[in-house]
Amino acid sequence: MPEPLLLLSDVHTHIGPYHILHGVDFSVPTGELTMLLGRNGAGKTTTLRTIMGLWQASSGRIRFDGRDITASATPDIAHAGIAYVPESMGIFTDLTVRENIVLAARSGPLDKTRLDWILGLFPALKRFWNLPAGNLSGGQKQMLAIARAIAEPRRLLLIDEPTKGLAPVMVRSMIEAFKALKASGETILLVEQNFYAASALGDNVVVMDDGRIVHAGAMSDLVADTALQQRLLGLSLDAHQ
Amino acid sequence: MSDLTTDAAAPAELPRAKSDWLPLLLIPALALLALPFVGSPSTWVTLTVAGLAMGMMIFLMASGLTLVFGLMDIINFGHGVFISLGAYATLLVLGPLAGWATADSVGLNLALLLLCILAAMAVTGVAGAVFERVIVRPVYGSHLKQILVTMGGLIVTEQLIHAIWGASPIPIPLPQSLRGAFVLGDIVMERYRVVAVVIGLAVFIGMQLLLNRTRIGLLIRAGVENPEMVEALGYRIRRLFVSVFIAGSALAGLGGVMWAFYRQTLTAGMGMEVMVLVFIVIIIGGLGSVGGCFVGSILVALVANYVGFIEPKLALISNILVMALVLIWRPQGLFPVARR
Amino acid sequence: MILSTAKTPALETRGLTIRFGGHVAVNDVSCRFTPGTLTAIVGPNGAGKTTYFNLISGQLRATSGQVVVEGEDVTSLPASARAKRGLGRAFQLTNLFPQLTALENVRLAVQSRAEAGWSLFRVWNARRDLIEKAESILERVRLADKRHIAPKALSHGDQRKLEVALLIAMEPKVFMFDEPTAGMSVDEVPTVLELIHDIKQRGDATVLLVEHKMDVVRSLSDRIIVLHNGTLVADGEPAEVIASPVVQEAYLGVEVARA
Amino acid sequence: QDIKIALIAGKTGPLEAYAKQTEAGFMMGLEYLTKGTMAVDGRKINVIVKDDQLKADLAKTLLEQAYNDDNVDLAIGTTSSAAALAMLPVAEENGKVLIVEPAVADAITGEKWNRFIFRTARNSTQDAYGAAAAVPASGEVSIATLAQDYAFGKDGVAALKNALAEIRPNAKVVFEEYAPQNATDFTASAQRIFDALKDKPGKKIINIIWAGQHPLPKIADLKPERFGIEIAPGGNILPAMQIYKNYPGMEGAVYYYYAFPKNAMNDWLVAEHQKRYNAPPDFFTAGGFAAASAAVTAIQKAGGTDTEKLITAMEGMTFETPKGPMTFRKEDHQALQEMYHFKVKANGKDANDLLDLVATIPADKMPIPVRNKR
Amino acid sequence: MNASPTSARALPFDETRRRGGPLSALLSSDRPRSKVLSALLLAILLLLAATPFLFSGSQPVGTAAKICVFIVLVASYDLLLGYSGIVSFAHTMFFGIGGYGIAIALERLGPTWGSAAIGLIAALALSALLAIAIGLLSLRVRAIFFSMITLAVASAAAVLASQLSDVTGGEDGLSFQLPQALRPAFRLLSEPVFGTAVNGRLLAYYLVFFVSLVIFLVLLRIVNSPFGRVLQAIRENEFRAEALGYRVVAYRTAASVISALAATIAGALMALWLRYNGPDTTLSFSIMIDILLMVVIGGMGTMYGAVIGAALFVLAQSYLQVLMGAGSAALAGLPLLPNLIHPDRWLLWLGALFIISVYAFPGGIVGRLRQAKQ
Ligand SMILES: Nc1ncnc2c1ncn2[C@@H]1O[C@H](COP(=O)(O)OP(=O)(O)OP(=O)(O)O)[C@@H](O)[C@H]1O
Ligand SMILES: Nc1ncnc2c1ncn2[C@@H]1O[C@H](COP(=O)(O)OP(=O)(O)OP(=O)(O)O)[C@@H](O)[C@H]1O
Ligand SMILES: CC(C)C[C@H](N)C(=O)O
Ligand SMILES: [Mg+2]
Ligand SMILES: [Mg+2]
Repeated sequence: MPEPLLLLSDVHTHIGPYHILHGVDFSVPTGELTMLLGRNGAGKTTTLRTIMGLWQASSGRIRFDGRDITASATPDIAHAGIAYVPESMGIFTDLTVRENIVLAARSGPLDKTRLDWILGLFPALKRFWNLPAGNLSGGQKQMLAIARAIAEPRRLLLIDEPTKGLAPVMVRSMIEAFKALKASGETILLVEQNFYAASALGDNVVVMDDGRIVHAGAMSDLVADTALQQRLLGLSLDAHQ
Repeated sequence: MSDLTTDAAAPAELPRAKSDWLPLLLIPALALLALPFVGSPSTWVTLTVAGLAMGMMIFLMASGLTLVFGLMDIINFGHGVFISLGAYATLLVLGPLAGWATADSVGLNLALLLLCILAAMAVTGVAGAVFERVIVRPVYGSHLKQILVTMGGLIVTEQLIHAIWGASPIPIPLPQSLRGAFVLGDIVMERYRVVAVVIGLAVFIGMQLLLNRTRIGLLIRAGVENPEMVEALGYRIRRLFVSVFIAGSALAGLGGVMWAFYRQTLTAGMGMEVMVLVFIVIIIGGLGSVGGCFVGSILVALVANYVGFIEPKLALISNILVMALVLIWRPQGLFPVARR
Repeated sequence: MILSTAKTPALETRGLTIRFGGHVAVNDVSCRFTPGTLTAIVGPNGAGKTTYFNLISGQLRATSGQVVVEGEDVTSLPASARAKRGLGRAFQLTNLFPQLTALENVRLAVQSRAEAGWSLFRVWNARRDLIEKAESILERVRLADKRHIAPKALSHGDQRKLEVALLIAMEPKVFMFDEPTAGMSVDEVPTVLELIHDIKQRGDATVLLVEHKMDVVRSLSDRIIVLHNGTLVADGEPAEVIASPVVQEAYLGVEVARA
Repeated sequence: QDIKIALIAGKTGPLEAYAKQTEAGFMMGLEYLTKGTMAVDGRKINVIVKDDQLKADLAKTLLEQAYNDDNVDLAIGTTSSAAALAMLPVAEENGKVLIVEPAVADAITGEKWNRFIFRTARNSTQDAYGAAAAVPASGEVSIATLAQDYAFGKDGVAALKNALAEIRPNAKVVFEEYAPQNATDFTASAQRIFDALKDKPGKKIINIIWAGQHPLPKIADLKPERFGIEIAPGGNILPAMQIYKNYPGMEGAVYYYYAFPKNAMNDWLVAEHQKRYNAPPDFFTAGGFAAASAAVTAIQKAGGTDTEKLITAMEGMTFETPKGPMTFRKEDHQALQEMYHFKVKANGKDANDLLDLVATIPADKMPIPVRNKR
Repeated sequence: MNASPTSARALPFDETRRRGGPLSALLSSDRPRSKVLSALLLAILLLLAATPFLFSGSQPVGTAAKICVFIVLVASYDLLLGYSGIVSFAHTMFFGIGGYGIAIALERLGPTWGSAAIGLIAALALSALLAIAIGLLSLRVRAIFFSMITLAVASAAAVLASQLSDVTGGEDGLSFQLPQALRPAFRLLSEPVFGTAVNGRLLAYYLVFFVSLVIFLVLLRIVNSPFGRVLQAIRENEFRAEALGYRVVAYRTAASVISALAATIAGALMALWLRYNGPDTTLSFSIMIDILLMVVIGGMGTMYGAVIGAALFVLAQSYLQVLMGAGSAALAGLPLLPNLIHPDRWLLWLGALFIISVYAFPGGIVGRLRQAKQ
């Protein structure tokens, strides 16, 4: 079995005096879409930030593509091929939509076909192309954040709750987009609260609680097992979506 | 840095940004408005040319600050001392090459000026790097601490200038061929001001190109708002910040040289003396807009000249007056950066 | 109007419009909201829902049109004055006092409600009543154990709950929720829904709810209005509106009708 | 028992250079006058130097301290006129002598004066009389003034007008231009002055009354000679006067220039100063020296440091200085002294070889009015 | 402008605690919350209260009076900066108005209590008006713009004071007499107490001391009132505060006015103590910087920081030069070192102190002490 694209082993993270992650272990297989689920405050965002080097793991190992990136600086991690969509979206509100996307395309001018594809997914961005991004609606900002992450091909996308604030029709769009990205060979690690979206997309699922991994496996198994859903996520599927 | 003109690659139907030319019209409008009040056309031309040139010099001194302040959101109260430091750095050149100043050759004279500028930019650039590293880095994000710490740096540097070059004012010679004025009928144009115009324009155009044709400007503005995200996009924002700070300091050094030759006397406090003016210009321009700083500098200098001629009593407050009027018209300055 | 047309509306907008340059974000929206009803506002992203809220609560000034609260025109009043008139607002993108504790965040809202802000010579913690009230509200949103943590250090979901707590603490006449459950985990959602339900149950409150989760909308709302490109395109009974073609197509995307 | 003297000066801040000169001159003065013994009548002189940072409140506090805590017998100071003015009441309250040096404000020996105050420095009026004396005594002369737009500049212009009326009735101030205190661009002012002067008959002079960064080169570069207009700058410290070099032939009056006075004291000062500091003595070096001389002469004459005896001794006292003899006149304790009418040299040997002496203006040619209410 | 402390889980205060008692009431239940801090504050209070009896000479009392005045001034600025997040450079303007109010009234109307009262009231009224005008006009704009505007306003105020020299004395400032009871010659008791003469100077000191104490306690109360908490909320997120129903401009303007009034009183005390006021004493930009530094060294948004900051800074300012003089003398003979710690280079070290203290005490000394306790 080939080494997974991303591998976390026994990662602990402290923020100031607080111990947030208590030994996180999981892997993201190449070319697949892995969902990271868990209640509020479980540590999902902290996990993504730790991978991205925005918070330093206090112990444990993070390997990406065969390289140890545990102690690497954030820009180096980005250069290794990881794109990140933070929970708060990280939009540069003073810059226009165009400038936001231009910055994301690190290697130079944007590829026209890719840009057309992205703007096709999110037509609103086209409309507000030269508007300061701060003026976008909540959902439009979310779209821009995703668009930025996929402006150029990357090896791995880390995406924190992309569907929050999106209208159902946009959620569908988004799901299509992730499917297309996956098809083009990209690997995705997605944090999601929307179990409907999660179940429609995920190949694998990792569930966190209280800074630990409490479940990891195939998505199909979790979808099939409502009792497990209830235990892990406190969710009864029929009540939501 | 790579080319930013991605609109070329983008689908044609994408909307384009509108440019805002209105503030540029202010300058000719102001000049025309002043003409009837000044009366004599020859005086008017003299005042206008002198004002334009003074504006360029102010711009040279302010441009570095607007860069650092506007792009990196750092208030460098120590900027003034970089102006002084640049001015004093000319002594490194003027000492050994004193002959070039009195030489009767325009070439040598200009070469001397150029060498002074290079020396000053080198000295202030290095000083800027030290400043950034030792003083400013730990206080990114907190304006107040920046003010205090850079003020501390200012005092220390000013004292070091005293320690190195002494406390007495030092006269410096303006190279021979840059002295005096061109006289055309009743119109006089100081030669040195013509030089200032040339250098000011060159720097302005250079900065515009750098900021608008490359993504540096964007990156820095983005980095100020959310440095984490810029790093997550794969840019080393720290390195960029340091370079900008160095560039800003070097520009202050350049401004310092120009100012030094204008005053023909060096004092450690010479940079601090112009700081209120520099701040006013930057505010008028719209914090961080190089174009705004340029227009603002010229406006302030022109108004000072016209007012000084028409009603000298008001000259005292002409700067503040200009600022107030501009802010009433555009509360964020002429070219608010956020709206660019 | 479906329900209680007889009552004076708590809130009414008349021809409310705002344009940004050429773009009309909210276009001539006239609508009345009666006490005791919960109106859900739905529409695609960028439809103008948040902007509509901003116009009502005073964060934005309308290009034209009026906002009327209990018969009084408040269009020219600043946001703070509208809050005092009973327009309360929670934000879509969390908007709190990042370095004050959760309790202090809520207490400030309680204090505003109690009109205690201008007391200069009284020690603040002499007002036990305000503090106790704030604590009880934190209790209700299940944040009591995090009362001494500043929003900065709260997870996203907890910040959303705090946002709701502030709105409740203001005790407004008109509650405006902007996607209160976005990013909230499924086990937390019911807490918030219960709160909203309670408010509605009280009968005298007017609730406006922007929400993209259709099940939530369906279970809570008495009425749905639909904004599309800034224009009010549908208004009526939930079932009826959800079934309408415009919602099915532009908002849900027809295939997703299974929701 | 030692003689204690406090020397208060603005040693740090923008006028650091001035204060350094005062201190050096004062110490050299004591050295010269005591022939290196630093003692008068067998009593050792103990100088306490204090830095008022040019702040009036601090100057005042320091003088209080000097009189009360350090128990000095008399005090000398200070660089800034504002600070000196604030010090005056302290001398009166403590009943001790204060020799003012080098602050120039007229009010010090004018309306704010009290009987404990003596001044070795020249006052603004003396400067004005000097400037007036440098104006030709015959023929029509039209003068325009360029001064800073605050009390110092306005008083200077008023004093010049008085002085002209007094000793040069042939000269008229036809135009007064005031520019902001920190002005740097003088194009507008120059244009206004040119417009005002160019059609006037006779000799046309621009008289500049300026403290700090001097506008001279800015005006000169605009070629006033096109209209037959001359510039008369005031005297200044050497580094400031070095820019005069480029404009030979200009005339004006100066308080001190090392090459002008011819006396043993000055010869020693110039030689020693050159030796020790590798530069000729300057304005305030001479001033400090004069203050030292006033103090030593007074103590010798009074036979001690009793304040009343000192005052009696000093009123009307004449004492030697590098500028020749000075006399504290009885009425207001202002030291009357010579000034020098200079012309800028065409080609000096070195950076400090700047001026030629046109004439020494003797003290009695400058009838300085008495302005204090005694 | 970001002027807020940064630790995420910082607990600026403990909401749940409630204490009674007169001391708690006096301190508005905002206790120092650190033993060391309490001890320090107590020490400062006792020392200030007893200075005239503990130390001889005029310098210690002068320093103590200056500390009292600056505690009020810095505390009033902390209300603005630390609690409201408003960065204004015009604070010295109000300080100056207070000083000039007293100075002009006592000079013009004679040295009576009545004229002092008139001067103070006029000054307070003017300050309030100006604060309201500046607040209403410019507190709406971006914080950084506001700061720059106040910078311009402050420089305009300085220009104005210089221009109106007939009233303000211009650069020279005003020296004046105090009411009889505050003059050094006035004796309350004929016998000295503990070796200290109970004279007008002593009365003046205690006037300064008690007024300062009262104003400080009032400010402490205000920042701990519901009003004070609103200011903090506005500092954190003004947009949200407005949405909660707090009229941001009104609150900010009110804070500016209160702060301006306190600064005015501080200025009046300063003038009373010095019997002098001039631009450098109360209006200069360097005082503005001193205030900033005192707030930051002490600890922003703590009020007690003002006490610690002012005490430390004024002491350093008064004795740094003395200390350096001693150090420099002790090191005489060594190369370079004596030069660097020559008293005339004291500014160099003050500058270094600026930088170091901002780093060493990110939350100010008070922040550091409170942290240590946790
Ligand atoms: N800056 C911080 N300082 C201290 N604690 C923090 C900080 N950020 C997060 N935490 C704590 O870490 C824990 C995990 O937070 P995290 O944001 O990773 O949760 P999450 O799983 O992403 O939750 P959500 O679904 O609400 O976004 C929470 O208890 C939170 O309070
Ligand atoms: N200041 C502004 N300038 C220009 N356009 C703006 C401005 N503010 C908002 N808009 C535009 O107005 C439209 C309405 O935005 P609004 O935030 O109200 O949408 P929304 O219905 O709340 O969407 P979402 O569900 O995504 O939150 C958007 O297209 C947005 O881009
Ligand atoms: C010539 C200088 C001593 C004048 C000084 N600036 C003063 O105010 O007195
Ligand atoms: Mg999260
Ligand atoms: Mg919205």
